[in-house]
Parts: sequence; structure tokens; C-alpha cells
Amino acid sequence: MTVPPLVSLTARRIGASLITLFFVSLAVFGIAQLMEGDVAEAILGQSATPEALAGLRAAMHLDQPAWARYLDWAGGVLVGDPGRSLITGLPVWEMIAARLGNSLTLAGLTALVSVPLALLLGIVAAVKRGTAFDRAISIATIGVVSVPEFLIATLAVMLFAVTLRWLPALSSTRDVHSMWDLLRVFALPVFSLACFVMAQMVRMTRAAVIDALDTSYAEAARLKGCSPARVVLRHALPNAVGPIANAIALSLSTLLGGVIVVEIIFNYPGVARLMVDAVATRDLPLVQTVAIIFCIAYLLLVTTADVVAILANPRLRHR
Amino acid sequence: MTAPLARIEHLRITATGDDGREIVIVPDATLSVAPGEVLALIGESGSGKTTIALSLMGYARPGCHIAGGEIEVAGIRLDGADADTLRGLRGRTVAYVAQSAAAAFNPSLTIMAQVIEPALIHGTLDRAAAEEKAKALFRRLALPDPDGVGARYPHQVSGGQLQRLMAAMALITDPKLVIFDEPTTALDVTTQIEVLKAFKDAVRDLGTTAVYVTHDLSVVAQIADRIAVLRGGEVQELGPTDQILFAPRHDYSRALVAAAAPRAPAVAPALVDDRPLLELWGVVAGYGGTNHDGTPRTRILDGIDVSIRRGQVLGVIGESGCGKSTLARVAAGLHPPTAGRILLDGRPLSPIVRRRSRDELRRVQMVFQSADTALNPAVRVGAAIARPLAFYHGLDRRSARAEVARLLDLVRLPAALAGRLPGELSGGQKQRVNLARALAARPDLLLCDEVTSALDPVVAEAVLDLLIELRRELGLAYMFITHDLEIVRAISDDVLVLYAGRVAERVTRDGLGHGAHHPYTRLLTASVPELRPGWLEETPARDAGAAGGARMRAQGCSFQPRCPMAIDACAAEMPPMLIEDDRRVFCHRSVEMLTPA
Amino acid sequence: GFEPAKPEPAGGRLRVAVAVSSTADTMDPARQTVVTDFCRCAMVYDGLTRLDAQFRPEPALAEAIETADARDWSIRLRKGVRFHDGSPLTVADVVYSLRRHLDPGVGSKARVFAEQFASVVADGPDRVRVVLKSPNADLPTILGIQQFQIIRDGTREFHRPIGTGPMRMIEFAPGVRSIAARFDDYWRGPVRLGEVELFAIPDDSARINALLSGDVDLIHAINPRMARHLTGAGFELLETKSSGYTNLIVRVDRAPGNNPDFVAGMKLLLDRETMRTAIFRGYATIGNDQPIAPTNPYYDPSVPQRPFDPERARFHFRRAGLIGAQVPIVTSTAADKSDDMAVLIQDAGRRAGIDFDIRRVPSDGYWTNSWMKVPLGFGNTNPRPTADISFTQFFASDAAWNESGWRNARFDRLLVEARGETDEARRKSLYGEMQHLVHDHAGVGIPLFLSLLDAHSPRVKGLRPMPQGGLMGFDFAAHVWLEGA
Amino acid sequence: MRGLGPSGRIGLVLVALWLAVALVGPAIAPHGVGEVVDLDVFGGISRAFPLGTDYLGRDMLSRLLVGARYTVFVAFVATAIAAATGILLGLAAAAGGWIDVLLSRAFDIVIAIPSLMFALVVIAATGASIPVLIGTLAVIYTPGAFRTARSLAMGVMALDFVAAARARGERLPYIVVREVLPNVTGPLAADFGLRFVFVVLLLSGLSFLGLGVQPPQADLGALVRENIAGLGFGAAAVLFPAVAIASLTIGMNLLIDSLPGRRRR
Ligand SMILES: Nc1ncnc2c1ncn2[C@@H]1O[C@H](COP(=O)(O)OP(=O)(O)OP(=O)(O)O)[C@@H](O)[C@H]1O
Ligand SMILES: Nc1ncnc2c1ncn2[C@@H]1O[C@H](COP(=O)(O)OP(=O)(O)OP(=O)(O)O)[C@@H](O)[C@H]1O
Ligand SMILES: [Mg+2]
Ligand SMILES: [Mg+2]
Repeated sequence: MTVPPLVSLTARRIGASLITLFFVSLAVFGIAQLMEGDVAEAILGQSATPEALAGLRAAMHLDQPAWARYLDWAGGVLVGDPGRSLITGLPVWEMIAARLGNSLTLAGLTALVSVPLALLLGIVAAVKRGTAFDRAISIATIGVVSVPEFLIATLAVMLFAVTLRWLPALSSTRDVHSMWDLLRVFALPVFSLACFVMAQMVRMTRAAVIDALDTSYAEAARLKGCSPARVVLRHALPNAVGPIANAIALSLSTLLGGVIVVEIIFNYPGVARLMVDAVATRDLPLVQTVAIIFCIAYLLLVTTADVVAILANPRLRHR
Repeated sequence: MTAPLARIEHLRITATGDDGREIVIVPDATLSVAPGEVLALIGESGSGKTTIALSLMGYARPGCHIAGGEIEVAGIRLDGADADTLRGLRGRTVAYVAQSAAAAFNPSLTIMAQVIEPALIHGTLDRAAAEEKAKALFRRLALPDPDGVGARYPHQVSGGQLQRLMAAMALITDPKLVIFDEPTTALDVTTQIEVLKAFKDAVRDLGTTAVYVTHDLSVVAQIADRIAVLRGGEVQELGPTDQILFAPRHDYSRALVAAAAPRAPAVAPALVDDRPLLELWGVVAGYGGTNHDGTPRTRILDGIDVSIRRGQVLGVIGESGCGKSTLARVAAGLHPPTAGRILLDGRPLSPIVRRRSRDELRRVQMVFQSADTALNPAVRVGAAIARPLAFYHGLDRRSARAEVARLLDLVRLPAALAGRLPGELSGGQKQRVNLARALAARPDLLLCDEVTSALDPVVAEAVLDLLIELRRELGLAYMFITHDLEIVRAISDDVLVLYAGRVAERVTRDGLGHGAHHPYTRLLTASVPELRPGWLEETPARDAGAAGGARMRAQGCSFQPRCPMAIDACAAEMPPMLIEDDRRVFCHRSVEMLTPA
Repeated sequence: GFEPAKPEPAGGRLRVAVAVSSTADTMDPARQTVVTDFCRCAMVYDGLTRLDAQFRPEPALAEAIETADARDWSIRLRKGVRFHDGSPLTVADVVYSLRRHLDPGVGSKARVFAEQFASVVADGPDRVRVVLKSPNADLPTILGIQQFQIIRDGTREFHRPIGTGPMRMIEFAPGVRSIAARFDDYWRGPVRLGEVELFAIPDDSARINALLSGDVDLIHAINPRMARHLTGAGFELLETKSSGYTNLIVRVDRAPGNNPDFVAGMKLLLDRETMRTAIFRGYATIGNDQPIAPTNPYYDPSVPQRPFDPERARFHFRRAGLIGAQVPIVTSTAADKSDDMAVLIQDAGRRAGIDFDIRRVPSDGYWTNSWMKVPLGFGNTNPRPTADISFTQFFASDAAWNESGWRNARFDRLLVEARGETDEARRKSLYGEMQHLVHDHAGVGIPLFLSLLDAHSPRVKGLRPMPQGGLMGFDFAAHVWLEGA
Repeated sequence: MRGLGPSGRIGLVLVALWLAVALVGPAIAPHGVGEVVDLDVFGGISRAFPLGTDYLGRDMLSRLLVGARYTVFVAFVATAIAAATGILLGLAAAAGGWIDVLLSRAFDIVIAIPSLMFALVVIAATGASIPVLIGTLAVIYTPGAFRTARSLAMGVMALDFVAAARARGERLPYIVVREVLPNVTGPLAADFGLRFVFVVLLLSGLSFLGLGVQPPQADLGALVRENIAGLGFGAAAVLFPAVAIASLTIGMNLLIDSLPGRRRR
């Protein structure tokens, strides 16, 4: 097996990603400048008199020109130190690190639950396409995403935490001491998130598997006497990996930044809320750094999906 | 006569059209196969050969279904059989070698995994034994590197080899019945001969019963015991090979056989003039990007000079993968060469399609090799043909419709086909739609890439007649790419023989039959099957070494490894050009050596 | 419910959920802004005085505060008070704590009050002398404002806060949670609670569900609409009648509010009764377009109650020539329930011939971008300890937060006079007249004084309402205990 | 209609129903959207108020009838714009070259900008109105449509019939629209259906921020959101708008899934 094409391709992708990141940092910084208000106004709130504002701004070095602040921040990010939060004065990285861990845990567990389930549902729907079962899965997945996630999450809490008292209403990683705790603490948020991310994966899996099942080699496999399960798992699936991986990557990329409702309802300290807080208080070093982290996560997932697609395709793997 | 191994009685197969209409594909077919015999299904393209062959596995393609009749194989009734019965039968009792092996192999599994799969599913062998048996079959089917080929992926193996690998897959369970669906249609003659040989030996040695689908009578003559002639889904005539080939009774059978007889060469029209229409000089082209010095990473064409005059037909032959289609794509501007010049009417023609004027584009039209993919599956036939009319000639919708009908008629297709989507056509029908679309542009030069490969002799003849007529009437010139030497002989004025991306020889049609030739040209001509049972056993070409996978060599003659006359210089130096009045041969040996005794 | 595996400390562990918390959470007393800040600071720090249920100052870290002229004040510190790290309270700490409010870089919320200080100096080992720029009899009350809590001399970092309060912070993660444990050396003697865990659940339903499921014991800021749900399930409500309000603001210094008829009409459009029942489910007291609540000793009952009267409003609008006009009205969730109030005003406006165009704007940035800048909008004010502070901050002509841009020379004179007045009866009549002036002329409509609603499990004992704010004026930790802990 | 099959017909009926509500809803609403008609809040189903009353005591039926048009039209138009731009650019990018590089990077950047920040900036820059709301929704969802269209079209672009069109001299717009697009409509339509659901949900979030639909009007998602307090009592005011959203989006997807030409899938 020759590796070089893969390596060079991956390297090229990483290079492109770095350039993208640079532009993202510019764009995020630019947008942040366009936002009305600044951190001094946010701190003072109702009591923001002009002289109080001017004093606080000077104390926080906000009176420097924008490009100087950008260079300061971007330079810091490059050497791994994105500076200090304007609000708390803590190192930005310290504030993010703890919450990023939490978010990754939640996202990871959700992926662990939703990806296999979505694959299963998508595959079964593809195999039984056109049947009542297929339609039921399609209606159910659309129905579930179409219910606002705060409603799903709240209903789940009311049922499992308030009425049945099986699970906690809040998810605090601090209270996790055993595997059992972990299951209990994460059951509801993971459930709510899974409802949200599964639809896209189920639909894409179904479509990709159907495509693969329509090919001559799938027909040939049937004519060899393969059982339907074997046709799907051994013949169709490996060829559908590319689009499926792409859909999974896109769905999962929403898990870090797009889960604000779930973090709020379960009082889960993750990066999404950190981001919203930071935007609300115009804590720009924090906002920008979190945005860059989201972007890195996104690029990482998408690139991984591309590489997986290449690995799954011997035509690309062996040139 | 012993009880048949397989029989079909009053079979009726229908399809559901896109609008819900029912289309009858096979109205009423009856035939049977005796144990140990090879039955050939022949007939025009779209006559239901594939459909009937598949019904022997109890299978109907998506959109089609078996609507009536009886099917019995090895004592088991297949019509209405449940899924388990069918699954137990497919790949075990009946095995199938698909029309296009390249598409039937799963691109992401190794060849060995796919070849031994039937044995594993049906539990006839364990993995180790199956692999052993597969290797034995590879050897028997004369595949190169029988021990290593299994570890490769399908795209790493040539088309002819895949066809044989597919046969190995079919034979691994020792099935009672094997169905070959046009296994050699897409292959060049040198590869075809090998595949045929391999099949025939395998069938004979293993005592297998076979159904062999084809439209090529010469092939049938080599392999079949009995022949069923199909038309419109019905069996027109069923009889022993000799009888059908030499004493056909049915009108249609007679037409078929007549069409397969060697054609009288077409007479060159007066319109041919000496001005070159299209010229390519020193073309170098390849794939996979370019190196720093501007040469292609993988060089496919090297130093090709071609010129076609007005009204001239240039036949291009050579084995699969030698770069014929690439040459056509270069001429069409679809694949810019890394070196070389293209001239039209003596004026430079941009190598890039985008830079060519609309009129230049109109004058050079291309008929793509794979009819399947060259038609947009979402565009109806009528609209596809009407587009060049509107695009080049600004025809309005109404006059375009009449013109479409005329063009369809020219290529012997019913006007009603205009409303169909490509997915609802058979392979040969698609090929003719492609031709009609190219003709709609009213070009000066047609680049025909295998336009008759999927056609039965009757229709192929009609299409060739059409091309000759157009040439006579309009002075149309052709670059005619084919692997059918019979056709080349019949239609071309000049013949260009390519080997591994270089010109091996250029010769006039009349010069083809005699005089000095490149050893590869000789191998080619010897490989053309004749309509004569027993030819396969006698032809000297059957022992001419492994075909396929010919590589362009950086230095020396690429044909050297296969060449019976190779000398030391062949490996080291580029062959010089030997010029005779009607031919140019690139070879190290002398003209005398190259002239057969 | 969910039981943590960790053993409870003696005195029990109280879990409290409030509504707002973010990375902006602070333990700097000068910057405290939201409920979590107030609660945490109340646990960890003490002020020189503290305010009782009538907003009267009582001594805390100051043993006595003396003055002769309401201008030159002498504060005697309590002896034997220790910080959480064991160091004793000194005058230097107090001087530092008071002076830093004047540094703009601190971003103090109490800077407006601190600006009265002409000087703050040590005066012997246990006395601090504060001289004001002008006399103010309310200084002891002002020193009871939470922002004036005392920290150690020189403190600049507040991640590991040190105070003299009843609890010491053992974990402080802004926007996540805080945990405080009983301080055994507290100068008043140790409190009963063992530990307090405080965090925010921003979502109303989620907060209530957490209480219902037993994940927390005490929650702040109940949506009045959900109160019934809680009492039905056996939980207890703590209603705190406060003098905080959400008010309609009509800028009188620009159109259309520069026409007094428009202002008069707007105030008549406030359907106080429906607001009370529909929006606040009865947890509110009818207001009368002036900021002094009936619980305040200076409240003047002679100000006539303004009715809901769209017909008369129509009359005023016609006089202003605004019938059929489309008037934008800006709301935001930042001003609590202003959305709903605007909807009711809009509905009433239809009867009075004005078409209100509601513009809902984002809550972040509301206070700097929209508040006091739009012609018609809303404000939201927490309870203020004194009438003087209310009037000085919101209604004086030169007040920073003169929400409606109202200028009244007589009012300004009365304000200064009342501030220095020591005769209670006279002071009361001065404040009465000011209430009349605001009611009649200012561009502010105060429909209701809002009650604050907290809820707790029956296990939590010792809670009683304090008008400074919910959760016993944020000071619950020093007073409550858990039954059976 | 006959070609749709039973589930397609159900979808069509649901979509038609909501379209009708969107068109005539305001005309047949029994009460004003902002009118407080019931002194009690979260009233149950009654003769006077068939869908109960909301958190302020307003008639839920009227609010639903009037609010539906926002969800139906705003979400639909926004999705359509997002899909149209995303698909056209995605198809153009599939042709490769610098256009692809440029567009792909540009959309990666758009994806990376947090939508909250983006919405705040938009409000600050342009003020709030329905067109701005539609534009914002469209911008947020265009990159997704772009990626999907691009990846689907890349496969088609490599096929011979596209080469045939190029050899004919067709320009990129023709190739993209007439040759490639018809071959990817199925998956793109399915993607559209899903994207519509996401837009419906995001819509309520943005109008809550103040970016468009203003009180007393509310789109269906906002109706759920503002009445969430009633969930504890199982209030009709939460239930009905949620059911409304589900029926609209499910109907839309059933219809899309059974459009002619996709049945074979
Ligand atoms: N799904 C379908 N819908 C409508 N007609 C179809 C469908 N599939 C096949 N047909 C028609 O059925 C006929 C028989 O097709 P079949 O593939 O069996 O032909 P064939 O004899 O194998 O032709 P060829 O030599 O070109 O491969 C053709 O006329 C074709 O147009
Ligand atoms: N897009 C491509 N990328 C890389 N290699 C290619 C590509 N297209 C063709 N090739 C290779 O170029 C060589 C010449 O291909 P070409 O299609 O010109 O052959 P051909 O002579 O037309 O063969 P056939 O008779 O099988 O059609 C083959 O080895 C083929 O594998
Ligand atoms: Mg066929
Ligand atoms: Mg070719």
C-alpha cells in the first residue's frame, strides 16, 4: 500500500484549513468590531456614564486601534496564549479548557449514541425503501427534529426527572463518580441532542445506501445469492461511506456550538454558553478564541470525513 | 433427448414505465437448455436477451417483473419461488457473468474476496479451499499472476481480465448452469480471443451447461452448440449452430447471418479532396497532472501524428487501453495535450474546448464510447437530440421536433423513443441516440468511438450504411475508433494502428491485406474471429501471449515483450519508421522480415 | 431526585439556583451587578452597616457612625472582626474599600454615591473619617449598599475572595457555580448552614423542574405564571413585595413626548389591573407613576390614583394631533416583562386611536443602545434604599439616569432641601410634593411595584421577605437552615 | 396528484392546509392577536376558545391562525433563497478551479461566524424587519446547501454527458442548470425539506432576539417558546403550536419525498 498520495492530500487539506482559519479570525474579529457596544458598556450596564466608560476603557486598553488589538490577539493565539478575558481577567485558555472538556464529553457521548442509531435506522429504511417502515422512520425523524429542542428537553425533564424521578434534572459532571452516574447524568441531554442531530444522518445514510444498492455490483451480489443483509453490509455500505461520513461530520459539527438550549436547560457548563455569555458581555478575546475553536472543530470533522472517504475508496487509496 | 437442465415456457416479462404504463419486454418466450450444452441467445440489441437470461435466475431488473410463464432450472420452479429458494439457487446452481464485468465488481473489495464469496455464502468450501480453487481457476483461465491477482482491487485489473475473473467467480461453486451475458462485446480482438478460449476450455473441462448471450455470430460459431434467435422478446428460431449459421430458416435469422458476412468495402466518394481537414502533430497527452517539465505524469499518447482529409475515413485500432479514446478526446478539445499542435483546415485549433469558436466546435463532433454515461439520464431522448439543433443552428422547437424524428429514423430508431429517458433504452439503442445527437450538429468530422460495439449485425450494418451515405452526400470525414477489424476493413480509407500510446503503423485500407506489417498488426488481423466453427482451435493468434495491460515503455518498442520477432535493439531504441508507398511501419526489423511469406 | 455521593457537611448543604449567571460573575463588591453577585458577596463580605426591613441602617462592621452636620462623619469600627484568612479588620481596609470606588478603572457601580466623598481618611486605630462634599443625612444608609462592602487593603484579584462574611468561598467558577462553607470565626457567631452551593439555571422551566425534582432546594425569580404549579406540588413560595418596577419611559425632550398631552395619554393607557392579573398573576402592587412605594415611610397617599382610561387618552392624543399615528415602542427582555406590557399598551392604544409598533430588541446591549435613547421604551429598576436615592438617581434634572429627560427646577430645589432636612415631618411633606410633581409631569409611567417570587422546598426554614430583594435581600445564607440537617 | 402515492397525498393536503391558513388565517381569526380576552391565563380548550388561551389570556386559535403565515412564508422564502443560492453556487463550484476554492473557503468562513454574533450585527446595522429576518436566515443556511449541492454535483460533473456538453461548447451556466441539476434534484429536494425544518426552528429564536416578527405577532416556534411556562399544566397553548409545526414540516417532507421522479429511489 502506498501512503504518499494520502499524506500529501492530508497535508494540503491542513494547509488550506490554516488559511481558512486565518480568514475566519479576520472575519470574526471584523464582525466583533461591528457589534454595538463594548465590554466597558457591558460591565457598567445601566450605570454607564460617559466618563465612567472612558475611564474603564482606558484601564482595559480598549482605546488602542483595532488592528493593534487584532495583532495582539492573533499573535497570542499563534503562540498558544490567546490572552486574558476582559471581564474576569482570567486567562482565556483556562476559561475555555474546562468547558471545552465538558462540551467534548457531551458531544462525544451524543455521537456515541446517535451515530450508530442513525446508521441503523438509515440502513434499514434504505433496505425497506418504499415500505410503511421506511415512511414511518422518515416521518419520525422529521417529526422529532421539527419539535423545538427546548420543548423536547423540557418534556423529557418533566417526565424522567420530575414525575418519575429516575434521572436528575440537571447535568453536572462534578457528580459523576461511577459509570452508572455517568449514564444517569447524561441520559437526558444526550437524548435531547440526539433527537436534534439524527435526522440529517438518517436521511443521508438512507440516500447513500440506496444509491449503492442501485449499482450493478449490488445486483451482481444479489445474483451470487447474497442475503439482503450481506448485500447491504458487505457490498453497499463500504461504497456509501463517503457521503455518510460527510453527513456525520456536518451533524456532529453542530454539537459544539449549537447546543446552547441543552446547556441552558440542563445547566451544563459547556462552550456554547460561554460563547453566548462572551458575546453578551462583548468579551472579545474570549469570543474570538471560542469562534476559532468552533472553526477548528468544524474543519477537523470535515477533513476527517474527507480522509475517511478516501480510505474507504481503494481507487483513491491506491493510485 | 434427456430432460432439459433449464427450461422457459411462455415467459412474459413486463416493465412499468415512469408514467405507470405497462411495457411488455418479453411477450411470450419458450426455450430449453440440455445438460452440458452451450445455448447461444442472439438477436438485435434490445430484443430481450439480457432480460431472458436473467429470468433463468428468477430475477428481473428493477422496474421489470416476471408476469407469467414457467421457469425451471435443475428441477426447481423459479417463477413464484420464495426468496430463500432463489438465494440458495443463485450463485450455486445458476451463476451469472455480467455484460459489464467492470461494473459488476464491487470497487471497494478485493478481487479474491469477491471471487470466493459464492462458495462461502453457499458453504460449498471453506475459505482456504476456496482460495486454492480460485487460484486454480485463475490459472485455467490463463490470467497473469494467478497467485497475486486476488489481492488487487478491480480498478487495478484490465477489463478483459475482469471478465475472466468474473467467470472464475461464477465457476467457483461448480454451478450446473452458467450464464454469460455478452462477455466479450467490450473487448478488443486480441483480448476477446483469450477470453473466449478460456471460457470454452472451462466449459468443456468442467462439463458445465451454459447460456451465452451475444450479438456476434462469429463468437457464437466458436462456442455454441445450439442457437436461439430472439427478436422483440420472442424466440424466432431455435436450432443447432450449423443449421442456424449456414441454413437459417427464419427471415430474421437469414438477415442476421447475411449481415454478418464480410462486407464489400465502401467505395471512396469523389468528394475526398487533398486538403487536410484535421491534423494533429506530435501530440503528447496523459493523465494525473504534469511534471515540472510540462510532461504528463502518466503518458498515454506519445508523439502522435494524424491527419484526416475531407470525406476521408480514418480507422483507429488497437487494444483496450492503448489510448484510442484519449486521442479522440484530444481532437475534440476535451483533453488538452501537453505538447503538439492541432490544425483544422490548416489553421490552428485551440487544444482547449472553451477557446474554440462555436463553428469550430460544430464541425468536429464526437460520439462517446460509453453510450450509457454520455447521455444525461434526466434528459429525454428527443430533448438531447434537439439541443445541438438549437445550439448550433438556432432551430425553433417545432422544426427541431421534425428534425429529431428524421434523425431517429436515420439511425433506425422509432420516433416514439423521443419521449423516453435513457434509462429505458437498451445498450444499442443508447449508442444510436448518441450518434443521432452528433449528427444533429451537421459536422464536417465525426469522431466515432466504438459506435457499433453494442449493435447486432443487422443494425450495425444499417448504421454503417448510414455513415457511408452521409460521407458520400455531405463529404463527412470520420475518425473511426473500433476494435472490429472487419468494420475497419469495410469502411476506412486509412488505418492507424496504435500500440500503448504510439503509432505502430499507418496503412491504407487496401494495403492492410498484404505486404509488410508491424507484428502487432499481424496479431490483430489474425485474432479476428471467423464465422466458422473450429476457427478458435486453429488460429495461430491463440498462443500469442498475454494481452491487456500493455504499458508504454520509456525507451524502446512497447510491443517488444510480446513480439515474436523482437531483437536486442527493440528493447533499447525507439523503432525507426519504415516507409512504403501505402504504409508507414514503426519497427526495427526490415520490410522483408515484416512481409509474410 | 439526584443525590450526590459526597457526604453532607454538618448543618446541611443548601443548593440554590438563581436565574442569571455568566462569565461576568464577579466577587468584586464594587462591580456586583446580578443576583448571583449579590448573593455571593452577601455571604462573603460585610458592609459597615446593613439595612433592615424598613431600609433603616443598623450597625455591622461599623459599631457607630456619628456626625454633627451630616457632612463630616466619623465611623468607629467593630473590634475583633477577622477576615477568612485570619487577619484582623483594620481602618486601612475600610479606607481602601471606600476609596477605590473613585478609581474609574475599577468600574464601580456605586461610583455615583462615592462621588459625594470629599475625603476618606484613617482617624486613629479604629476610626475612619468621611467628609462629604455636601450634607447628606442618609450616609449610613448609603454605606449599607452592597457595593460598599469591605475588602482587605490592596485587594485587586477576586478569584479567591477574602471577606469577613458568614461564609467563605471554597469554589468560585464564574458562570458555572460557587460553593461556600460556613466561616466558624464569624464575628456574629457561626451560622447554621454548613455549605451553600449557588448556581444559575437561566431557563425558567428548568429552574422550577430542578426544584420539583429535588436537585435544588431554593430557587430565585419564579415566573408568576408557574407559581400555581409549584404550590400545587407542595413547595413553598416566598413573596417579597418590593419597590422595584418596570416602567414606561416617554422621552419628554423630543417628539412625540415633548407634547405633554401625549405623555398624559400614555399614562392613561396603562391598564394596571390587567397587567397585575395577566402578567404578574397578582404578584404586584398597583403603582401610581411615581417611584415611592406604599411601604416607604415617605409614601404620600394624597397623590390621586391614575385610572386606566383609553377614552381620555384618546382625548389627549387628539389634542396632540396624533390620532392614527404609528408610534414605535421599544421593548426587550432586559426590562423584565416589558414585552407583555407593551402588548397590553398596544391593545389599549387601538382603542385610543394610536397604533403602537412594538420593536423588540436584543437584551444584550439594551441598556447602552436603547435605554433612554428611544422616544418610547421601558426601564427596569431594583428597589432603592431611600427616597432620596430614587429621586436623585432617576428624576433630578442632572441625574445620569433621568430616564425621560424631565427637567423641573422646583423638583431639584425640593430634592436638595429634603436631603439636608432633619425634621421628619417637614421632610415627609417635601417628598410628598415631589411625588406629586413626578406623577403629574415626568415622562415615566410606573404601573406596578413588582413582587419578587422565590420558591423552596419545605425543608428550608427561616426565610422571610426583605424589601431589598429576593432571597431575603440576598442574605439568606446567614439566616436559613435546613430542617433535619 | 395521482402520481404522488398515499403518503404524498397526505403531505400535499397538510401543506395545502397550512398554505390556506397562511393566506386566509388573519381574515378568519375570531379575536385580535394582541387582545386579552380571558382573565385567566393558559385556559383550556373551551367553546369560546377552541385552542385555549395563552400566557396572557389571549385566544390561541387566533394567534395560531395569524402566526402561521410567518412560519409558512418566512421560513419557506428563506429556505428557498438559501437553497437556490447554495445550490447554484455549489453546482458552479463543482466545476472546480478557482471558483471552487474561493466559494468553499468563503462558505467555511460564514459557517465559522457564530450565528448569534451575526444576528446581533445585522440588527445593529440594518434594524429589524421581515426582509432582514429572511436574509439572515438565508445567509445562515446557505453554506449547508452549498456543501450538499457541491458534493452531489462533483460526482455528476465527472460523467461523460457533461463532457459531451462541454465538447458541444456549452457554457458553465447551461451545464450546471440543464445537465447537472436534473440529476441531483432528488437528494437536493430531500435536503431542502430538512433545511426547512431547521429554518422554522431558527426563526423562532431570531424573532425572540428581536430580528423580525414583532409582538403581538409570533411565528409558530415563538408561540411554543412564549407559552413554555404552561407546559407544567399541560397547557393547550404549548401543545397546539408544536403540533402545528410538526404537521407542517412533516407534510412538506412527505410531499417532497414523493415528488415524481423520486419514486424509484
Ligand atoms: N426499466 C425499463 N423500462 C422500460 N423498458 C425497458 C426497461 N428495461 C429494459 N427495457 C427495454 O427492454 C428491452 C430489452 O432489454 P434487454 O436489456 O433485455 O435487451 P438486450 O437484448 O440485452 O439488448 P442489448 O444487446 O442492447 O444489451 C429493450 O427494448 C429496452 O428498451
Ligand atoms: N481520467 C483518467 N485518469 C487516469 N487514467 C485514465 C483516464 N482515462 C483513461 N485513462 C487511462 O488511459 C489509458 C488510455 O485510455 P483510453 O480510454 O484512451 O483507452 P482506449 O484505447 O480508448 O481503450 P478502450 O478500447 O478500452 O476504450 C488507459 O490505460 C486508461 O486506464
Ligand atoms: Mg443486454
Ligand atoms: Mg476507449
